Amino acid sequence: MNIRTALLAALALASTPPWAADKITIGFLTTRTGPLSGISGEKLEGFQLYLKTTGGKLGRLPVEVIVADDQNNPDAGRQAFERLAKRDRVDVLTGIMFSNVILSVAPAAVQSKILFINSNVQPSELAGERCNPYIFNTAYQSDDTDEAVGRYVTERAHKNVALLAPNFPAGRDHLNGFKRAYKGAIAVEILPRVGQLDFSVEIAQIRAAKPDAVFVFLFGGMAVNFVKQYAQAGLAKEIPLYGAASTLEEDVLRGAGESALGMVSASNWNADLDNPANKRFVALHEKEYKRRPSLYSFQGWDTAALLDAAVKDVDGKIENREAFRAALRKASFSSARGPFKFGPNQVPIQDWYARRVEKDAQGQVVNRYLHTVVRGHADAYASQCKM
Amino acid sequence: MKLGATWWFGIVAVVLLVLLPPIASFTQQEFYIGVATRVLAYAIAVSSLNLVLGHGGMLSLAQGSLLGAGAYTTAILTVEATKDVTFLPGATSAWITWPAAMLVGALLGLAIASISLRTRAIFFLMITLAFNQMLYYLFFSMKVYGGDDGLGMAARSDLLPGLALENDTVFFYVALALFAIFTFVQHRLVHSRFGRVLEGIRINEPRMQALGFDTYRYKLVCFAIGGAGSGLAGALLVNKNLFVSPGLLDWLQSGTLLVMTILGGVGQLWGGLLGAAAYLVIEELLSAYTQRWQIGLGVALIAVTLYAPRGLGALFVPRRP
Amino acid sequence: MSPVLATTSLRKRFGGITATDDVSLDVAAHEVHALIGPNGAGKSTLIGQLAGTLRPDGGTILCNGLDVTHMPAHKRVAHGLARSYQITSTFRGLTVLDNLVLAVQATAGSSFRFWRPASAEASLYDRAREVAALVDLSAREDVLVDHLSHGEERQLEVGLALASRPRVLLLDEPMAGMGKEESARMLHLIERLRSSTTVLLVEHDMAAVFRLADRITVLVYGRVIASGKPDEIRRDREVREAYLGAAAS
Amino acid sequence: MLFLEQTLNALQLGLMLFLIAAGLTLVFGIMDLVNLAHGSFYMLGAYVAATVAAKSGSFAAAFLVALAAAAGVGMLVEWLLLRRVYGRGHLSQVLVTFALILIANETVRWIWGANPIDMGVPRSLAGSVALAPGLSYSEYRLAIIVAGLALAAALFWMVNCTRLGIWIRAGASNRDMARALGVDTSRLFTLVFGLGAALSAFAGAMLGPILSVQVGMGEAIIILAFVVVVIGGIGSVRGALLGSIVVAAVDTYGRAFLPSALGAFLPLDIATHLGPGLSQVSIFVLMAAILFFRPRGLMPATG
Repeated sequence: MNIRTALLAALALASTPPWAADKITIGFLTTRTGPLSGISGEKLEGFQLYLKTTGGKLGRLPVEVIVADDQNNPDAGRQAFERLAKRDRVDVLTGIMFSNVILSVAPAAVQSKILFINSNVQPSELAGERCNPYIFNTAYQSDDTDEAVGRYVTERAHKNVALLAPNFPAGRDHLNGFKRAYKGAIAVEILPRVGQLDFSVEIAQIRAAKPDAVFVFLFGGMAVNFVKQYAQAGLAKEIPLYGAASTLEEDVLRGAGESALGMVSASNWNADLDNPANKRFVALHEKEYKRRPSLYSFQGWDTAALLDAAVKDVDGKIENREAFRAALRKASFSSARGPFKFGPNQVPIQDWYARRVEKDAQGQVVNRYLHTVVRGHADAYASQCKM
Repeated sequence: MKLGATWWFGIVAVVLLVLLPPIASFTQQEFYIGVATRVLAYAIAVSSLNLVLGHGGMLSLAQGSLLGAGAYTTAILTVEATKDVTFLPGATSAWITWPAAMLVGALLGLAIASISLRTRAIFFLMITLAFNQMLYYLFFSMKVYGGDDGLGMAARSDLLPGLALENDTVFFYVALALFAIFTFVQHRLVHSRFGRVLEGIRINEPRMQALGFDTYRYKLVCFAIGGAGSGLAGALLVNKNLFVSPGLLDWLQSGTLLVMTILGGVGQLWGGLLGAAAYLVIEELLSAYTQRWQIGLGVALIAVTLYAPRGLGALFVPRRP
Repeated sequence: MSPVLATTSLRKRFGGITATDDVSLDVAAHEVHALIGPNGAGKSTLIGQLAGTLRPDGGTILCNGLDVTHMPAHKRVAHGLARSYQITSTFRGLTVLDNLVLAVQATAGSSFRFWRPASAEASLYDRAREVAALVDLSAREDVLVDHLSHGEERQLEVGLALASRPRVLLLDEPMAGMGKEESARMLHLIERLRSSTTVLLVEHDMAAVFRLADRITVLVYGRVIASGKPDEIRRDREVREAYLGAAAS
Repeated sequence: MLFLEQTLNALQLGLMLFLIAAGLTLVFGIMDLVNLAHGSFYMLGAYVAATVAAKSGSFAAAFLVALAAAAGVGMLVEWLLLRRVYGRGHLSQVLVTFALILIANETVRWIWGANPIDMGVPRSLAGSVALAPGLSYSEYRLAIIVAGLALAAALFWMVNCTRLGIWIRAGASNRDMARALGVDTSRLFTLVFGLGAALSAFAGAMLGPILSVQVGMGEAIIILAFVVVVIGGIGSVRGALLGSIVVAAVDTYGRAFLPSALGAFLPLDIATHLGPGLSQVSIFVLMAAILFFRPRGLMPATG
């Protein structure tokens, strides 16, 4: 569907006058090649699922989604964005998965006055001093998930925790996020190589440090590798494992299977949250795609819902950027995650939920909601933003 | 001097490129000016690899790291200039940061080659891969310059008071001018005494040593010149995107540059432009239409290898005398 | 007059085999000194050590009084030492003239020149044509090396060595694989070299050796068993026994 | 105790690397072919084994099907495509095999989808066994070590004591001479390439349960395999074994003990920051050093 519309857009564009807000064009820049293209594909599915419910409209405006591939590479991502901005003249940009592409594209989006709704993790720079009226976030600031887990681990009275995150600057930021909320001692801090395959060495170090709990920030293939190997080393029963949202998300559960049972993580959304918006979303998703939604498809869905409400508020007149931005800030829509409003830096203030990996009635490995760890949580960098 | 096919092809290519911006802005497709600028930047990098591989006979996987190092040099100097307290003398003028990028590329090239040249053929490929990854991890773990999240630049380097690089068309013509100069220098180089010695070394290195040439030093200088070219390409790329990330130094990037060089035609003067243009245009066109574009790219590369063994460059130019 | 090239107790072993066993040899100026011996006597190994492609295990090599024993191959050319190869080693894909220009370029100033096209330097081409004439290849200057006959390529082989005006020329079996008429031409060429340079000639063609050589050294199993004028060598019993047999009687 | 466990880990990584490197060095040595796409057979092996194991439930069947599939695809690719680039030198081979990586990744994504798929550990080997007081080591990893050793022994037996082995060693040391002596090199090449693919697939199937079976998993391990082949010396299986043990040891001990070792004389936070960084480049520093002193690897098979 979206390939054909991409062709139509290119042709129609050359002829129409520069400005007639009879439709809203969304640039969906995401990673479509390489190992992590799976989860970015789910984000697009969530977004398109919402459009199905509104008959392909946001507010009263028909929607046109143009998909581009950033190949998880800032250089290629920048060029794909320029195609969306200059040739396809998109009104809104969303969908980017990785922080290095986000940081490469965000300044260009601001410059060309395109509203950038980052539906994935918000790097600390964009939440802090380089925040901007044109940049919104519908997910969370990268360290929030670790902070929530830190709070929950302290609640559970763990005294001596081992930490593990990949050896890159963002990895250490996540560990600092955990340390902000965790009050106990750190048994050991291990920084494996990014893209590492075998964690037997690190698992042996954890066993030797004899912690009473382990906190891990990993994602994608690395998370699958670690969870599998941790369970096989027989540690899963002895030392409880806590992870960030992405470490135990749906894609990792599908890859790791039963090895993830009993592991706990904290997220701003879970499939079994019982609020009407979420129930409708999960039901529609399972009917359409025959599988449970993941955090990434939820992020796509919620971003579409936000846009729908904002376009309704300005009654379709999106060419008035200020009014459209104000409508977005108001965020008058019921999010599937529960209570939701924007902080001063346009990063969500929301509740965080602890969840454990268990087998559901049909024997499927799922995340089950435990309880709400914190309500109305704002990210730690909001104060640095002078918007 | 009778203009050989190489020159005719060159003139046609340059004329087409000169006319591109006016055509693009007329049809409201300014986007393709940006694409062409990126092709020119890559063409310079591929031409310098062409010098190292085509004339120096050195199959290197280190070009990505040299290109990335040049980009980082320009970005760091520009960022340092905006900071008030700094130990590094910052500069935003292109007349300082771009030559600095070339110098860093040349020096790193010299350092890598001085050790790698002890090995031959496929071992040389692997040892340059090793150095490439060392540089990659160096920039990857430099938290102060953004580490893996990359480093942004506030604005493009300033060139001349009247000439603002912010304007994409101006930046395109600057890139085109640099590419033309680089190609002319490469042409002179290949036909100079130094170029002749390189060719002799590529054909029969032991005999060249018996004739009295210290072949090690010639290959070293050739690799350094290649490094300088890659550094310049890096400076252009970081200016175009106002952003650089360690991903630019990864070995897959070096691999892509190697593929472009082979695609364009090893040892062909216009191989760099052809290889870069072919690869990037295929990538741009195919990725717009199908998510499976990499299969198309793979099939195209195999087709070129089987049916145009000496690369695209050779299709226009008869075999060299 | 001090020898142009002299080795004192040169030794080289490959594992168990002693390829060069305590060889002391000297070559006087403008002399054609032939080095003969059966296959596997260590002639090529000796040439390799003189040219610098092999590192001797012991002993010294003096060239015009300068110790070049451990000097890298490319530096020896500057000190007047040049060599040709037993197996032809030229630059395929280039013309005869370009081959010779490359050789001339090695000793005509630095080649770290990046701007001026080499084709514009007339001096290089003049010298190259001079060498082409020396080795009777003037008529074949613009022919690609790939299209030369075996004999002509051997002549080019010698030409490449001559390009640097060497004081000592090491010729490794220049007549190898040549027909009657081509050998005669090569023999005549070496005779003409006598005036300008000193030649250490390794050759199997006994007729040529006895025609050309001022002195002959015989190498067997890496050791020098005899060295002297051609007639002395012809009559030397030990040499005849070990090597010449019927040919010398 | 920790040292013993890390040594087992090193041995396990070493053997897996050996399986991949052995195939690579044979193809490299005998056919003088730079095969960047060797990792794709590793990926294929993991995917096929995961699918068959999920459907049939039996791991033995999964392995056999994986090996057969990889060998089959390998021979087909060699026969159809690679045969035409032998004489062309490494440039064209780099281009063709780079293209094969692109095609293999996309095809696997087309068939199995983009997300990692799960390959559980066989029920019988799921637990961990107490090797020594306080040291419980995963049964499956022990199985990997045993299988790796068994296959290494079989490979050595085949290379050293069978007719095919003589052909292979002849091809490795001097290809033209082997051809002159009547070795039907075209059939040998196809066979060797199929064998290399099967070995790589076997490693993929073995590691499937502990690693993430995902698109592009081949590229991560292929660099390590090339490092092993180059350190060990091209064309020599013995060199590949030595190389894989050396690389695995440096990588494992570097990751395990370097941070704490640095901690001894560096302030703690710099050590935890520097240690992993250094261990990250340790393999590449090792390869550069070895190549500096032995430009043709530790045990080149002449050739």
